[in-house]
Amino acid sequence: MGSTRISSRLPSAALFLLTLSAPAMADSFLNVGKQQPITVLINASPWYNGFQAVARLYEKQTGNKVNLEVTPFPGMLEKVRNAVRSGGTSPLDLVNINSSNVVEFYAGGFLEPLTDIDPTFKLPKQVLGFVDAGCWDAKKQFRTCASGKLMGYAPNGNVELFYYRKDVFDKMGLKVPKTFDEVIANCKKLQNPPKSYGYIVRGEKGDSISYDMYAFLLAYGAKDVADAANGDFTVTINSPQAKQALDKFLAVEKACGPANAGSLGQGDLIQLIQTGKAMQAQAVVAAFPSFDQPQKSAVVGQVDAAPLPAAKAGGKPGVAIGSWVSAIPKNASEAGKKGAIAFSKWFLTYKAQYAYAKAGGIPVRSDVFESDLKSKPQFRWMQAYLDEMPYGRQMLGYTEGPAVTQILGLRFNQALIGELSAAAALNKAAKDMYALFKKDGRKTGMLPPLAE
Amino acid sequence: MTHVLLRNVEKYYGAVHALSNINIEIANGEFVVLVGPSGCGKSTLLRMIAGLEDISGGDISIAGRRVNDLEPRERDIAMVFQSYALYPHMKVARNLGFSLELKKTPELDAQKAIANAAKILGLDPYLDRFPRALSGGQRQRVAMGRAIVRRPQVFLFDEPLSNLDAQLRVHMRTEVRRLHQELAATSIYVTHDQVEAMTMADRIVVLEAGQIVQTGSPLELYERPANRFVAEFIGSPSINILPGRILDTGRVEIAGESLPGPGPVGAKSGAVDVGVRPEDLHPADDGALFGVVSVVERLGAETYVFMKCADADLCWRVPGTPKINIGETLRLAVNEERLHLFRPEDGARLN
Amino acid sequence: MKAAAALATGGSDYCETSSTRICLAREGADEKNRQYSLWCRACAAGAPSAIWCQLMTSAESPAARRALGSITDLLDRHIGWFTLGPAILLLLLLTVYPIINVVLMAGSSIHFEAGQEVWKFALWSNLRELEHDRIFRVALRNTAIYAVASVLIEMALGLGLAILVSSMRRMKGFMRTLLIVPILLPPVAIGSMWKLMYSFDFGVMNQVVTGLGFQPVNWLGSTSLALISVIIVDVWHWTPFVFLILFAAVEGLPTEVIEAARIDGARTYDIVFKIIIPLLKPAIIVAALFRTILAFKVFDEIFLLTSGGPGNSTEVVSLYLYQVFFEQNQLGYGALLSLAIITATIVFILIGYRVKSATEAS
Amino acid sequence: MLVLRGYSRLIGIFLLTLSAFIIVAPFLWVALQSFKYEIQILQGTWFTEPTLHNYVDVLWSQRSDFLKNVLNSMIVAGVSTICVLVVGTLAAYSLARLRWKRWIAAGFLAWTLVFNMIPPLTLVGPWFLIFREIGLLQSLFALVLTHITLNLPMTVWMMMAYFNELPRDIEEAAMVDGCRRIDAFWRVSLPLVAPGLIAAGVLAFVFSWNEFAVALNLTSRATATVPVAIAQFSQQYEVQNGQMAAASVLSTIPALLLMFFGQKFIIQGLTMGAVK
Repeated sequence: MGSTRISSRLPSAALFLLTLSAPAMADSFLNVGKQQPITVLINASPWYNGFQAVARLYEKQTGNKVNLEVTPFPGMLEKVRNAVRSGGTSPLDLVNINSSNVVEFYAGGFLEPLTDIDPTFKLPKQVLGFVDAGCWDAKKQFRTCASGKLMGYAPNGNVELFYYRKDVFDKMGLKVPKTFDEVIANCKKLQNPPKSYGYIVRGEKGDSISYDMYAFLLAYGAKDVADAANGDFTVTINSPQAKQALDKFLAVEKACGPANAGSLGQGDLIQLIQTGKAMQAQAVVAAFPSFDQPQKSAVVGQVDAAPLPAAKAGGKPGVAIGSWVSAIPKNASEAGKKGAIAFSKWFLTYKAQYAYAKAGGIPVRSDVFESDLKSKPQFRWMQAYLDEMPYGRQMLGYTEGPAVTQILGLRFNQALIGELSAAAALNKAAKDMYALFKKDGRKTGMLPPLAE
Repeated sequence: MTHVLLRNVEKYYGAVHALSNINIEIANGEFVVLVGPSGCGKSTLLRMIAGLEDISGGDISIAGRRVNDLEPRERDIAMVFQSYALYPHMKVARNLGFSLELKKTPELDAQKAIANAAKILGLDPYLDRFPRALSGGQRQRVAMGRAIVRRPQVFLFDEPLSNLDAQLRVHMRTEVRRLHQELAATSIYVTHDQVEAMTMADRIVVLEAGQIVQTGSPLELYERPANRFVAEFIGSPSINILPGRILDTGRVEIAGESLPGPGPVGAKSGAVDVGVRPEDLHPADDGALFGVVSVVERLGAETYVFMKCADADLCWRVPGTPKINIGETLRLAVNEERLHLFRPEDGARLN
Repeated sequence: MKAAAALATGGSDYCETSSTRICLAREGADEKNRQYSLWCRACAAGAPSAIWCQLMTSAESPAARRALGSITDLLDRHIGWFTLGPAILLLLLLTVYPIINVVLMAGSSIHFEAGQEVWKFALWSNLRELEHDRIFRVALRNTAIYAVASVLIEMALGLGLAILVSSMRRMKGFMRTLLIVPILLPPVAIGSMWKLMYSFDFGVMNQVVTGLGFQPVNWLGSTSLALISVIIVDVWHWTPFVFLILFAAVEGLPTEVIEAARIDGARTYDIVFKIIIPLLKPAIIVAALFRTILAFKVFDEIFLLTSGGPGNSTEVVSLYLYQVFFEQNQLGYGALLSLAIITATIVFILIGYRVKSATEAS
Repeated sequence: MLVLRGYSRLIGIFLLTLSAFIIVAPFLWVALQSFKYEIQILQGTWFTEPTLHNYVDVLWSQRSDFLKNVLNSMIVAGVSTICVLVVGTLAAYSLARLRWKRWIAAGFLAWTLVFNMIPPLTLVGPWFLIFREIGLLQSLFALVLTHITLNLPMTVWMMMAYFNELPRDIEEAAMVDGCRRIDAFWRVSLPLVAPGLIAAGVLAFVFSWNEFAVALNLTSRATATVPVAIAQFSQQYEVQNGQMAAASVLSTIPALLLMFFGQKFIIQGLTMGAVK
């Protein structure tokens, strides 16, 4: 969802806020008291407008000021680094960091555990933890809430869903697939390039392909390393399960994808859905609202969502969590920290999350997913989301995460475009990862190479 | 035999009429100088002959061939520029031989031609230098050499000497003239310096404001200037112009004294400008002109005496170094037969 | 000297024809001669610029004149430092620390603990890593291909355009403005827009290709084509840069030299290759130099078009540096990579210069 | 310069028209996209009813500070261009005409070149620190300073090439006639390199106008420049092509205007110096 809806959607959001705030103000919004103004770093993203609407609502409710420092996506990382690394007081009080980069800030000791600022701070139990995304165990150097401290919470819970064209499925009498084989079976009927593509998955080198491949890897029970949580970084990416997963991924791409699958990025993929060429697809939930906007989509109301496919019937879908984390820099001012905590508490209430969802954000409270919203057509993805949540897995909870993503992103892509065989790609990826962990002094090892 | 012919040549820059109705015939081997004050269009005319400017009207032909629509390179001409326009990135030898290189002349012939030109101009020691390492005179010679090497139908010179110091200029003047005699090539030479024009030309074409005022040999121009402008432009020191009257009798009155006059005059009585060359004065006790000497310039071979007379500045040229002092009063007479009469309104010659 | 002497006789004409509107022009005409020397005397009394000069001549008070004079005297005596000084100062202020920082980082491994930077000497291990870095080598090769192809094409096109536009009789200024439109667009917009144009299914490029009856082309998705597609964008983007530099140089060429060549019998071809191009050498070198450096720094366009893929087919050094230094946060090794890139750029430029000189000599 | 006649002139005009078309067409295409809804852009539709929706969104949506961004960019690019022209041209003249010790000249030029080769990624961190230490962070002044520095190498090298093309003797003659060095520079050399000055100015302006990495780091929302704003349309998940096209068109207009008047200003300034 882009900002096209600023003209179309914002008035409705504002209207909604007005109707909601007037009667509800007195009782149900959390009272956080008077706070100093805070500055929140957020990137210009599909969920920005939802966040902004909620921040304005907060200002209105509490009278506390929230400055939104909006930055382009690549600016997010730089701005946080600049704010926390260079000493002195951070100009930012609350920062939003994307999933793969947040570990760097945990490990570097740049963020203040929320409970250190306010010992009473606790995530309401309805708030989705997104598998320990917001916790850090400094000793283990790993994201885990079992032994770690609460560093932050997800401002939005982004996962990938399976999308399909409901109208086409109904017309052709197809069933929503539960496994990748069913996906392929469906797509054989749907594939008619270049008019339509049976199933599209991102194949572009880098984050794109590695993130989308996790759905396959996790579904087939493959892992990147043996047990990162307990310090065992033995590389397992060239396991037979991983081979199965990659083989399946390649089979799907070959049978169902477009000719330029090897360069298909997030934007291209969403474009194919919006223009009605993609019959089935795997994409982030953040993209969903844009399928329903007439200005952006030729298939308004025709795309429906389901949980991702599994490896075999009755199997678990592979759900890689890619949530962002909102956290407070250690070098923020005391007043800023306090203000940020207050805002966070307020933000995580049901009312606020409900408003957030209505304004275009992806809420992080399960009770919002189970509310009346779920039955509204524009939130028809919520059920699939709820169904998927139990299978969610946080990937790469260690500092080498971004480097591993790049390694996998290159090797998978090489397999996809035929430069390497599946086995060779996995063996090479394993070697690269091994070298990486070795250099960092991790306890690591390797599986025997796959037969090429 | 006519070699270069300009017929009714016109030049417009937008609405500005830069040259109008230019007709010149130049014979084979003739050395013609286009002369006039700056802005008179002489350089433009030369560049039109060269093909560097478009011709707005009329025809130019060289050696019987109409060249209006030919590229400069197709006209078989050579040109020496005021700033020499040497190729700064080529050594002297290549500068000299560049046109031959373009014509794909065999290497040996080209070398011979270069050597020959270098010898004529005394450039041998500098063949391996870049133009920037040459003095002004040497550069000028290279520019000449570049023209010579080509053996063109016509040489064009665009004020080639004006960037040289006075001494070198006098020297190069004779040099150019000598070269012309050696090569016997048709040459058109543009200058604003009348001394150059007088000393070098077979024939001079005087231009003023885009029009030809007079064409003729240097002596013709000197002796019978077609109008006051030419009279003043040609000759150094400049001609004296005195206010006078033509009387009914055909006699001419200057400073209140009537003189026999220079012969038939194509005008009725009335005011007239009388031109007197500085050398056409002689001391005479009954002379009409008298005044107080203000400046005396002694050049050795001759002396210029300046005095105020009849509300005009008068210059008298005397051979040798006569004893004349500043402040002295002199009385001079004119050589009646050598008077030039001009109409005051437009300066046209009356006799 | 010479010019001055020349001006004594034919100054105004000299300036007219060499189209130099300089103060010397005044010396030509006798009447104005006096004005000129007056003005030059004003200069001699100490006026560094026209405005000051006018101030000077209108200044009533001799004291003020003397004060101004002594300032400008000072200026003139130390003109070297006054002219080069500001640039040196700026460079000292803003470039020394970053460069030293990069050099120090290149020999270290840096990580963060408890919010503090921890530096460790790691020059040898960084160097070893560089030695075995396959991707960097691939990226370097791609960058070299990219730089050679794009710079050569752009130089040829830019030079051609510069000469063509300068040969126009009117609308030169308009053409110059028109032809530099691509460099006005932000690179991020160029990347996104070309990605849209290259789009396999909907892009305007494939609309044209299929409209002509061919199969759609996989511009960005095929390993053999991706680099070429990216180079096309680069050529479109940066040819105006070369054009602009060379156009200014062509306009500054002495007209008479070219006229002389025309009279000497040079055809258009000869004038271009034997006169204009050799004379433009300084500007050509500067344009090529900075284009090459820019080519080695290319980032936004490729990042948005292909992210370096498919495979490693469009992986270039700056993209790889971005991954290592920025995404993976390997500050030490990343700094070493940037030094390696600088070295590679220098070597590349030197080789290019050698090749150029060699081809010229032969 | 070159005079083309007859056929070659026709060919020249044809080639020029063709290249102008090739160069301008993608820009026109971008402009065309700015009048379409996103879905029409994505589908590659050619003829649609034009909408101003993208422009409205870019200029007046709540998130947008576009007009402010344009103003910031105009200040930064304008001021830094003027400054870099002054500093760079003086330095270039100094190196081209004055007698500097070899190692100083070579050292200076090499340093600028090496600095120009440094990937901007490695520069922004230290600069962030420097400006924070002197309290200029998030100010336009800091950005102007960095842009002057970034564009200095190119300006110096370009202007040196143009100065070196000039014959020395014109300037020497002026000095013999009583002009000081600085007058010879101002009244003789500078007017003669006016085309070069304009080229260098245009390039410095364009590079400053489009500079992203440093601007992103050294500015805040209040001082952000146009490229930073435009980058916001290229998001993590998708590109907002319509808005980006509209913003690109909007950002080229002030740039073109400013460049146009800048050229006039330079030419006027120089002719004033030279003739009056």
